[in-house]
Amino acid sequence: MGILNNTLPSNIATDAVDGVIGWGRKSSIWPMTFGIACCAIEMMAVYAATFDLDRFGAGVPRATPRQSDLIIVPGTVNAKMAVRVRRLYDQMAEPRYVIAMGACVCGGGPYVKWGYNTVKGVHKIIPVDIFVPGCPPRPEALMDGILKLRDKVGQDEVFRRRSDTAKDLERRYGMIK
Amino acid sequence: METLIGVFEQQLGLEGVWALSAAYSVCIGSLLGFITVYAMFAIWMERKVAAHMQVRMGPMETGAWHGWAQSIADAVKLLFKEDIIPSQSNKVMFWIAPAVVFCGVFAGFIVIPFALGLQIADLNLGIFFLISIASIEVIGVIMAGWASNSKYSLFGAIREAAQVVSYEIPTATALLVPILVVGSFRLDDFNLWQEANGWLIFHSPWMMLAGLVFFISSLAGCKRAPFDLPEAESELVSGFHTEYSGMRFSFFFLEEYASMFVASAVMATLWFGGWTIPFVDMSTWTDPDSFGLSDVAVTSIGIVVLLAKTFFFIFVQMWLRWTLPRLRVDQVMTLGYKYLVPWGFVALVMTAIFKYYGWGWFPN
Amino acid sequence: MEALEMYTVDRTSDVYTEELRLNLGPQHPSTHGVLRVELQMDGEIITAARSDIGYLHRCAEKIGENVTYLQYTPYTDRMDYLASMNNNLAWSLTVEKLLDIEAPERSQWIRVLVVELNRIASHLIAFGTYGIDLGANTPFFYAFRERESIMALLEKISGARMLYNFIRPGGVANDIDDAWMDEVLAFCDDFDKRWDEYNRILTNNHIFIKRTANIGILTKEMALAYGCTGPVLRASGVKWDLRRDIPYLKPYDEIEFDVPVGMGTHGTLGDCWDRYWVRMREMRECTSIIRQAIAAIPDGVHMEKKMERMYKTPLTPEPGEAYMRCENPRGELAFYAVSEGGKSPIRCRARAPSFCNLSVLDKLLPGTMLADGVAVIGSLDIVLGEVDR
Amino acid sequence: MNESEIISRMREAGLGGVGELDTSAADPFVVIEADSLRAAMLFLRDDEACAMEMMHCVTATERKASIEVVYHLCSYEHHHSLTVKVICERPEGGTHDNWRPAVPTVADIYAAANWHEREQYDLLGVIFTDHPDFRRILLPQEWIGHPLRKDYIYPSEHGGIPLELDAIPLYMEGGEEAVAAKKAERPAGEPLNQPPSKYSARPDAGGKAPESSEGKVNNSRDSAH
Amino acid sequence: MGAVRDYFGNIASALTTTAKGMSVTLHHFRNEPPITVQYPFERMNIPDRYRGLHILEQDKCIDCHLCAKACPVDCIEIEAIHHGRTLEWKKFTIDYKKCIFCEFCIPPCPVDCIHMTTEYELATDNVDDMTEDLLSWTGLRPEDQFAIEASEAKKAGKAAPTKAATAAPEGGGDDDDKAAKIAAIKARMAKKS
Repeated sequence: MGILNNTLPSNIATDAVDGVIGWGRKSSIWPMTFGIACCAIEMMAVYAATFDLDRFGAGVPRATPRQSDLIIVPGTVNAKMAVRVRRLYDQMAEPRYVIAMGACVCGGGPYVKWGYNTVKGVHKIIPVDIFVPGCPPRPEALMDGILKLRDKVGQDEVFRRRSDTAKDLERRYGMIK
Repeated sequence: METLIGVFEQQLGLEGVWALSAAYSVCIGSLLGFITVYAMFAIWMERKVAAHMQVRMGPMETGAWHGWAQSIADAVKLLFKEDIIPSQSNKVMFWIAPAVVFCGVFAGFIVIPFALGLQIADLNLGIFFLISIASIEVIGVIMAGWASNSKYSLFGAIREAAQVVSYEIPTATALLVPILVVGSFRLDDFNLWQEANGWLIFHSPWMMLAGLVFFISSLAGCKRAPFDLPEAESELVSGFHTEYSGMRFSFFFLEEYASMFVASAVMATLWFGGWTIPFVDMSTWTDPDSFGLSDVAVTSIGIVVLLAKTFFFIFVQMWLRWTLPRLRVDQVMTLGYKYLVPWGFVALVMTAIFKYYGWGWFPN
Repeated sequence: MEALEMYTVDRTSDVYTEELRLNLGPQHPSTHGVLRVELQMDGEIITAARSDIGYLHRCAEKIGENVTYLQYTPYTDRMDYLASMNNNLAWSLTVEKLLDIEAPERSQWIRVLVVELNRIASHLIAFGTYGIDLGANTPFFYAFRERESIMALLEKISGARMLYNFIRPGGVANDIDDAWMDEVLAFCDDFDKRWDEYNRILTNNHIFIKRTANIGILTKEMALAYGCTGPVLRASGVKWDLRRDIPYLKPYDEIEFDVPVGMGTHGTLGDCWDRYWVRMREMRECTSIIRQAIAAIPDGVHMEKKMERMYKTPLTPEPGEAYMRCENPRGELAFYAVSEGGKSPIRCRARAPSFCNLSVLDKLLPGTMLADGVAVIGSLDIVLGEVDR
Repeated sequence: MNESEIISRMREAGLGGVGELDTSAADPFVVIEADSLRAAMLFLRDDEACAMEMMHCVTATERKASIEVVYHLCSYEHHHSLTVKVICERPEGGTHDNWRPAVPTVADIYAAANWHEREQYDLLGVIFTDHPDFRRILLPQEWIGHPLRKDYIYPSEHGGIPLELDAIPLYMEGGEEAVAAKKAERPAGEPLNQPPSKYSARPDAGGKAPESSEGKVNNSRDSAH
Repeated sequence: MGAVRDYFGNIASALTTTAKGMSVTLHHFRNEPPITVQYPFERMNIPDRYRGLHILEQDKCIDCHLCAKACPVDCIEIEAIHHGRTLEWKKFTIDYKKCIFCEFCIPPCPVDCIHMTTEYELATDNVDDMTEDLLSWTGLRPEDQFAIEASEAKKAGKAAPTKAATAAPEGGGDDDDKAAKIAAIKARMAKKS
């Protein structure tokens, strides 16, 4: 696929193909089994029967980063863990998405002031698609984040050229594909 | 297969090699299509079954009705996912391992009689072929595990090798029991025999034992819980396919469900009458006197009967998976060598005695 | 990565294979968070292990020295996030000991009620994730179903699902009403039925017993030497429960309850199955405690009016120090607060039960198989938030 | 037994360096001199009447004039407990940078103390001499400083991981303007995402030769581990 | 014969306990309906006491900063200029990147003007969106202006201006919404006590 990525103009055919791919991607976001702290328990609650993330096709937690599309970072990332989070992200296959779950990961949370070794927001380490603040966010709030991510993923440009806004974002955050 | 070649030769006027290759293409194409559709359905079914056993809903939002399109979405996504080949891996092996794994199972499909005469290769040694071809999958798994250059993958591959090789003994022993009674290696003979005499499972208690032994060892052969050690998620991350992503990973997924189908279809054919309905002679249905059905209709009924039985066993496999904890690697070996192998032989010997003296519930 | 030089391998035997060094974690499905264990493997058998913690170190003790006594309560929630009520209780009792006050009687009973509910919720997670560790996924969902009921109950009185910040120095945040207590009783009745179901699907399963019995045997001496507490200690045959032996809340004196200890039912005393079974039986004891507490709860205030001043003006205890031990689901949590008369303590130490229970892991793992290693880690039931703080 | 009986029993056994019981705090404690700590601990563990089989907690507390190491011991057999303190006086001008008190280890007497002592070293820089496995436990091995000391200065990054609230994300390689803006905000001469200059001359790790931290600052994130 | 008994005992126990476990899962499969709350379409009952997003009754607030002081994470930022008793609002923000929903900002308030709603959805794709502005207006409203003028006039000993300028506050719909929420919170507070 590689060479055709984002090279074709937007027309009916590419729109349709991209639409189908986007539908596939958004309907089957497999998260990684990855828990750090308190928020991981609420993340488990999202997989569990009461909320059941599997309804959106996202209930196949994969243990290995290679097969997962989404890394939910649930809990404080500190200096020791940040290296690992970064490596996990690097090991994931494109397209990959990141949800920052919880206040700690969104911007330091309760550890923002006196935390000598916490990373104040995982967006300092890896590019984040959706932030879900809360301490910990309710399972519904995380699902809300995942739904927002689905909307975002559904409009991915695969063969079409990137829109100007996407390019602008890329330039701003230096997300080199 | 022969029929198909005949059709191509006579109706389309193709000759020799051309007819053969055309027939091959049709068979392979239809089989691949069948496996893909079946695997998608089975994956969706597994998710729904698991969900309802766990008091939740399972896929709901993809596709209108109960998430029926879930597996299609998964396939689309996996198709367009980046294919990572680790830099430290053995690249050639890494590439071909999923194909080798899939080939082994795929070849198993060609001897399964879906209905009367609907069989791609009507081999005289059908069961023998099945047992031997199933071992190819192990080679692929070892290739995958070794080529990944990851310790977890290696562990998974070695576990798989030990497990599958060990469990071939009880599998083969258990398969010998119906062979002993029917006196043939040809799979369609079992269907015909059972059409006339009733299901083999009710032949004698020893036949039931053999069926149980086969079922348990086929679980191990398919790497299904409680024997899912090669990919044990809580121990080995993902086992031998830890480093695989995208489409290559989906081949392993496909292989797992395809081998479930083969094992269940063999179970259904050998012990539960395959495409036949007991004590009903389906070949008479084409007579204008009875039902006057066309050949196609009778074949379709046969397919439906076989699929129903097969899916029952697939359901049982899923049911077990979502109930039982996983065995440890030495316990798997213990179960294989200390329990299944002896009991398989007991079943074999006792069935031989029963057959010799004509005992059993419907002696023949 | 540092090598495990401290362990020597027998290379003198005839059959000698190369040993593999396996890195389990910090991202691994069954390390219950971000524990990292370096394993030295001889085939499937672990020959040496060294655990590496600190991947969730969140500076809780430094924060304790910088925020006021009251403001620290939400931070204690985040240590053992599965049993935050219990952590709140331990911290509140420490502050009360420093201030030399006692909470009103009704609040003590409310505390017992919510703490025991939270204990069930915490053990349910241990039960569910232990099933997943051993490959049985379904018990996890059943456990979470009951846990959600507890979450809903506690949410009704505290306003949060997980990190409650409900028990505060001098009492509890809100009062409870009779309707809520009826709901709790209904839950207890339902839970006892579900408990039998858990045993049918997991506890008595033959494979489960074979996977856990005689694995990871922790002797009584070793448990005491390593400072293990809670179910881990009790499973080794020590009948010690702070609630019974040093009642830190009045109601524990009046309530009758049994302290389950390991009996070596399916193997040696102190194996994984014993630890698991002690937790399971503790859940039943909890429901019995809750029933008794609801029957006996007196009228009164949930917090003294004068204590509510602390929301506006920070508490300033006299110079001194207090060490308060509490029985948490995972063992004895102790807070050590040193006051020099200011708004915040000058030292705020948490003695985390998981920290001590985990320290024994390196000794339990060698000799077991990789799959058993997972079972051992699961049976210790650690919470990394508490280990690393 | 209560605390005073335990202490009188210790005196009877001829243990030196045992101070008076201080009952001013909620939990009475006894101060023991560092030299006689190990003997006292051995006695407390092995004596039948004391039978303190559990080391509950080891805490180091930094006060203005000293660092105290507090041992909480308890006995499950006799239901009693004892708090033992070892006080290390702060030398003249002793700060985070130049003073690390030393206390003999009790890790071989109580296995539980092993991790506790490592933690106290990690967070407060108390050196437990002859400890069998004396490394940091919570923080990364190459961490600079002991954070629970009162005069600890927070780092701005560690091994390439930014730890400041307003740090620039690692992947923001194209955002030059942002980096430039951040640089402009800082006092001149202080490098971006580098530890403040106060760190540079600090020796680290117990007993090891001091390394200059300039060589340790690692900008590549992969080589940190 | 212990070994033989073990051998057959293992078989019997394995078969029976497996069957028991399977009966549990089958019972759930057949008899117990899913308990799932299908979130975006159905919602759980959020209890009255739920500690969700904050809401401010701005006209009551006296800019005393007690809530900001009580906050353990310093996530509340308040800025206002005092004109006598009238306030010219600059800023009242809660940084949900820090907020831990501990409720400590609620009890210290002397005029009971800050509350927590039962809302929780905060997901966003922009890191700057997580700081919530609780103000309905900034600066001075016309009636504030009038009040200031009145007090100044009073101070100067002159007659007060007669008419207060009435002007709709900007974003009226939003304000109605807010008023309804505050009313709901008041109702549930009354129920609680």
